[in-house]
Amino acid sequence: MNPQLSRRRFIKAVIASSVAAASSTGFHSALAQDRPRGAVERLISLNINGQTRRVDVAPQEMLAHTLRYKLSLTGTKISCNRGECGTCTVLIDGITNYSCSTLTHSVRSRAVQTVEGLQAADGTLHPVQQAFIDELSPQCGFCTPGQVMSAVALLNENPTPTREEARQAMSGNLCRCGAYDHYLNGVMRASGQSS
Amino acid sequence: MNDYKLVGKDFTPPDVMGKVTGKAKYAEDFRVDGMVFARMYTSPMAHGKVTHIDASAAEAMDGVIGILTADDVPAVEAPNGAILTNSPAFIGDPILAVAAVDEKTAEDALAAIKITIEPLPFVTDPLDSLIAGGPDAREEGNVYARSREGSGFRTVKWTKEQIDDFRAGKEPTGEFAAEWKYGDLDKGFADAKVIIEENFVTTGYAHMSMEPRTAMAYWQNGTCYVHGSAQSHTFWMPGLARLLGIETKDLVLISENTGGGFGSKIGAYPIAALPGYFSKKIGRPVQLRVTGEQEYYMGSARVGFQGWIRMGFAENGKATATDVFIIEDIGANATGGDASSAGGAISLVYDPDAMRFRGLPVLTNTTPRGAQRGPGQNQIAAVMAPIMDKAARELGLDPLAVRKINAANNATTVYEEQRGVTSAYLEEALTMGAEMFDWENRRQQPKKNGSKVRGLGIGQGYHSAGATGFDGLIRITPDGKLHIHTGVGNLGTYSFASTSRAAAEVLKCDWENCEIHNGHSEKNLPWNSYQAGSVSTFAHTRTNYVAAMDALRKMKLIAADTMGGEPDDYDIDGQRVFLTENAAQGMSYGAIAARAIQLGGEYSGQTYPDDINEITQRSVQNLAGSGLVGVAKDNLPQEGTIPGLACAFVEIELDLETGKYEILDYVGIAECGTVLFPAGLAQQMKGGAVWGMGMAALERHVYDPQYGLPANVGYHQCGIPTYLDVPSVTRTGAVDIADPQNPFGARGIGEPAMGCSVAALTSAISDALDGHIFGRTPVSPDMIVNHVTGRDQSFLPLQTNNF
Amino acid sequence: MASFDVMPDIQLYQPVELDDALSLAERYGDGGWVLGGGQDTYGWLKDRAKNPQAMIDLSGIDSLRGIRTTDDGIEIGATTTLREIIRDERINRDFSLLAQAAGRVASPQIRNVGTLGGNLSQDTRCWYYRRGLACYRAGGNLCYADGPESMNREHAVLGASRCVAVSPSDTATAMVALEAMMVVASASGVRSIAAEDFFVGPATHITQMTALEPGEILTAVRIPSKWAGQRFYFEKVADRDVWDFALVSIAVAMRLEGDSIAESRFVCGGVACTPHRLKNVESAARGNSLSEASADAIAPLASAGAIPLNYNHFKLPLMENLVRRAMRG
Amino acid sequence: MEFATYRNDVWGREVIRGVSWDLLWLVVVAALVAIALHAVYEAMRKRGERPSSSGERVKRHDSIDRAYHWIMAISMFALLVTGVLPIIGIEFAWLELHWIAGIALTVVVVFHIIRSVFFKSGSEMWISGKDLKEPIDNVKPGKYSVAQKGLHLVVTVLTLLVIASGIVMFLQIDTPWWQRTNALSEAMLGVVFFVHGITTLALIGVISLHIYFALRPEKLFYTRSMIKGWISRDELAANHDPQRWTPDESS
Repeated sequence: MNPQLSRRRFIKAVIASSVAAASSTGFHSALAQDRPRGAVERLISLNINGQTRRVDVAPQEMLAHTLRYKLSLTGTKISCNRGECGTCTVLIDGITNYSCSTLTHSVRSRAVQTVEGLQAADGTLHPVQQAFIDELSPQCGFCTPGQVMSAVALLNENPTPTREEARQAMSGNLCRCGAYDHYLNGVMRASGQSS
Repeated sequence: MNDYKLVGKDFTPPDVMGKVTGKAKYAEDFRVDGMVFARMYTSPMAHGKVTHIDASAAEAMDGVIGILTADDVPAVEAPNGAILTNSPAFIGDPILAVAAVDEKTAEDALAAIKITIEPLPFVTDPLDSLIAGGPDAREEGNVYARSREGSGFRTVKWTKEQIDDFRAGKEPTGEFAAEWKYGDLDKGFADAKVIIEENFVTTGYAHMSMEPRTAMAYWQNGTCYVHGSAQSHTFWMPGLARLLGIETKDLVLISENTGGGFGSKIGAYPIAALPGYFSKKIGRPVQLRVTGEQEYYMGSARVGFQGWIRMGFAENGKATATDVFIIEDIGANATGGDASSAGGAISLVYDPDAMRFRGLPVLTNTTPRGAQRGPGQNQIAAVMAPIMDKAARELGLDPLAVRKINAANNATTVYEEQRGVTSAYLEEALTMGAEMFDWENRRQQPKKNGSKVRGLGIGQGYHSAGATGFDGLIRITPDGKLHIHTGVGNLGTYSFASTSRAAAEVLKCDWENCEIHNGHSEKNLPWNSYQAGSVSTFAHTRTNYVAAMDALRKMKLIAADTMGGEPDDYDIDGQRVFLTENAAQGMSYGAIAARAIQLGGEYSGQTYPDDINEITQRSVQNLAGSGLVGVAKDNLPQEGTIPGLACAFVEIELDLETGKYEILDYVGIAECGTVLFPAGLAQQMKGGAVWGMGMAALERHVYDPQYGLPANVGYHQCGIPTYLDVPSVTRTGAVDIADPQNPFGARGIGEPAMGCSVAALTSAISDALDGHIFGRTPVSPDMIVNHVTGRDQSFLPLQTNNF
Repeated sequence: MASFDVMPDIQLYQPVELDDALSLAERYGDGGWVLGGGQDTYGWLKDRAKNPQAMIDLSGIDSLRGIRTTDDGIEIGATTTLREIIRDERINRDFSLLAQAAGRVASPQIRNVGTLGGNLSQDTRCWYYRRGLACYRAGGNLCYADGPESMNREHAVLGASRCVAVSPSDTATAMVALEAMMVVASASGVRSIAAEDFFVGPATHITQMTALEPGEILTAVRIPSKWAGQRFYFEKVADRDVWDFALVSIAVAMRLEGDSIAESRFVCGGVACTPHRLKNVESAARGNSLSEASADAIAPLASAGAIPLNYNHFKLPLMENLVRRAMRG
Repeated sequence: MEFATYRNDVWGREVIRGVSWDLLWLVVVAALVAIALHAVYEAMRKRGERPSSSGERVKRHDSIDRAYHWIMAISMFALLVTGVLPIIGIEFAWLELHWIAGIALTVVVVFHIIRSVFFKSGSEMWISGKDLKEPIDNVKPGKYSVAQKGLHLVVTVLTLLVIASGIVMFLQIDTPWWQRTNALSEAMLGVVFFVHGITTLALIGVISLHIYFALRPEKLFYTRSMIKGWISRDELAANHDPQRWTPDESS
């Protein structure tokens, strides 16, 4: 049996074991309060921006919540908290996800990348970040981290997208300021194509 | 053309870096020790009275720190919005808040609270309240008129016949609350070759800024620190202090970045004061993260119009007379006042010889309304465009010609008082746009292709774009740096930075050598205007200009005092003050600053003009002795309306079978005087275009009239435009003719950028449908399909807040 | 009514074997909430509009994921993401109708994690119901969307019975058109249901959208080769071109002999509580060629039997127009 | 056990939803127990020869009344089946069948009321003091025993209630003749659902007893009379007091 499976088997087992604690108090009971904080079955390892972070995660916890409230990675924004806006977009194994609608427990042993993880060690910006600056892509900037992540995912997969491909790939990120045109300019610039 | 070093040049605003790296902090990104999280219970009922609150179960829960109710905050007189209320007047009106160790616990507590509310009559469509026997949104009445003479409730009812006639498109004969007019209306209509008469609806809709109006607050020895989501900065201070019941000196507002405002965060809104009261009550820092749904409820919305207009045009297309009647849906808190602004916009953009405006603001139990990007001007822009087209058609003229002959220019007079404008070049804008768009040629192209039909549209947008009387504050430190202190809020227009460059321009400073101080009251900011009404560019190039001129004067005085001669013998450049004859003899800005500190007095801010605002005064006091201080109130001459103008040309391809249309091309032209920041201007023009596209096609309030329930409380249901609902490329340009009343010739543009867009689209839709006028925004696919297949629309004429 | 948006306490299971999932589903019955991508789960739970005891997350079960070739067509695992379906070469070649439909679901991020099973079994979007009101569908005793003043532009014109909600799934129409079979497992065994019977209306199941009973899990979808590589037509009309639900959509599969239609399946979405087959259009289409003339002749049949509500009679001409477009050459 | 279930109304206030269907099992069990007890009691009781059904016949039920009884029985049965099966998990498109049967029931009941009030001596079903004494100084009954009258009275009340509440509910759905209005307050709607539900449960109980008695050997002749219309002289003499009921001979 492959090691990953067995590890997940183990985690499933411990999560299941927490039911006893929970079910007795009914489904509205607060697990967090029922068991000592940091109870072992909730302490999991997450791979965030290449680093392993140990964190105490409630079974029902959403990734955006873990990032912002537990790991202080506030670059990932929460707006609708419903998967209707895209401000919370992060990459999981390179694919864009709404972190407000992703169970933290489902990203164990997967690579999570947030906007904080794009800058090089020496502070050099990711080409997308630089292009968004050069094209003055953001307005209010609240949706920008999500826009950046969607653009990064696109360029990882398709280094020279057409503007229409970019438009489709970015279409899961709202911008209430209406800066779409400038974001697309930014994507095209980041891909080395004149916008 | 001018020879400015900074004005009219692109630059990278200092806050962009933080936005692309995620380091930019918004209100809810702040954490302080001991901070607890608050959640709100909002009214499930459109109108009612809270008779009982049982929070015992909630209070008993582990992790629950406290509960805040209306009794803990100042009572507010109807119809104004309260921080918390026991008399909810719309679904979502905040009733209480719970603070707990985390948000989940706070929500568990909310779920355990039992609140009894006794229902009262409610209404969601103004006409349903206006009709005899209809319910009133407030016990005090169904109309609330605000005016200089005084504001107050009234109960206004129209007979069923009057309502029916209004719906049928006849001139309203019912009672109204406001009226103004100029010129001879009868003569105007008598002179007209054609008279167009239409009724219209523009449904209100939510602002839905990306950042919900989160706030966090804590107290430190008598001072309240508030991290808020503020559209303006220093302009917020007096209002927020009033809400908190403290003086501005005891308030620190931190708002470095704001996730959009669009008019919904101009001044301090009640909920921003909730954490302050809560923190005071429980003695811990409190953060209130408003949910997306609550942001819909209390994030305010555009005022809806239900109106009637009669407009006369002479043979050459000149507007001879306009008679307009507007019922405005002012929600439950009687906020808005868009209607009169709409009338003003007509008087400016189309400049009819004679005009009458009548208005009636009607309360509904829907979300609070507020200024929304071009409040009034943009609703009427959407209404007017197809009317101009119809006039052109009936007169056999080119729609462009009709707009040009009426276009606002330097001779245009505005409003009842018929005052002048500082300058206006709408005709030039139209000419420029028509060229970029290739209007003439496109008009010749075939219209129909299978089920698809092309439509061309022209739109014009306007908003008064300037304010005066605010303060400028700059400082030069011994290290030679120019510090520009600005109280301009950062809502994403970059005006806080672009207007700061005015000071650097005057003092001929390299931008690299300048530092902007903003977003935090402890950074010693001057009293500045609201970041709304497109005023910032005009107002704050002026404040920074006067502050810089004050600094320049002082520098020359110091130079003369130190190196001899008269101040006028000196000139500046390269961050030096030197003798005009002998540039070698001079002092660096740094040296001047050091000298200013030695001299003290007005030079380093020990003394300051007495006409500056107390907020500016405190800032100067704090800065005193740290360098050469330039501070002044903007007393530069200013008369007449300061117009921000824009026009747009659009081509759509409308599918008659699906009711959907695609925007093939969009050209937006700004007429905002000198271009201050080209990239920023393009951003505003394009963002405004997207807003116009949303208003034209998608966004509207929908309320179930039987239960008073809102249908669209989220981004999806609100129909916020996405990447795929707007063109991939939008083209923009600017007339770039200096305005005489701004030292750099600049005026604002934010709002007209949207008005021209929605207008161009209503015009294009009408053109695609052989001149059919829906007289309504938004125009959704179902309406188009119904029209094309000859079916009735599902709604009553003039019905609003419906699909 | 508070406005909630944080996940309340709820147990989570992430089994890696189907049998574990099935025993959990059986153990919890009504109290268990089975999810794949979870994109139609968390909103309900955050709102506290639905309060299951436990989430059973299937996304870790490898055997439920992937696209396999069978002796008669293909089998798509229930937790295969829409992203995988949209990008699958075989599906794009043989069943492009499904790829097209999946491509119009929600937004890229949601397609990245949203599963086929989830998209097929998602709940209706009726805004009254989504508000958490205790209507018929939520076990109550009235329908708020079907009052004299109700705002029901998006609601049903066909097959309503007390509840007037519509099926929101884009892939469901394609599945019915392709005559897919739904493979449903429970602790007591496996049954397979024709797509047409998998989606159920309010007349029989007012609180369900599918035939799935508590304890049952949709494990896979089998698409027979019958329609492989035939002529397809898919179109979705929504207010927004991404991230929106169909006002009306249509999925069509046709087998042409020469230039005349030998057999066809016309299925409309957004008009009834289930994907709605236009049987009279199908029979009328037989023997016709694809042309403007036959389009005009057959289109009017599309809305037969429709009963509009206050705000949705536009759906009738829209259905007709979509059929017209499908019938064009 | 709860008698009713509750839900939140459109504004989050708790209102009654309807009867708690858990009671259904209670009713079924209670009915079966009652039947069992009675059966045992009857079994142990000594009784003489059963009257013969042969010989001269007298008329007990007009054909029109018999028809009425059986139409009502059928529609009632249809209503119970279409109404209750979906609740216990047997799902089918029941709603239209249910209200069609409901209309049938309503029509025959109205007919019966009119007929018995205006065209028959309604008195034959009235429970008088005499009737109440029957069991005590065991006097033979007239046409109907006090038990039969009692059952009829109960069924009458329940049927009228279930019909009344059913009509109100009927008005709350879309039909070929009208569209729903949602005009009824949600609280009142819940009460109506409750009444309909609780009377349904009571009817289930009462009807099962009625059927049981109809099938009891010593009472089977009543059932026959409801089918064929007649009873024999013997049966009449054995069970009725000719003073109090003198049926017309001809049959």
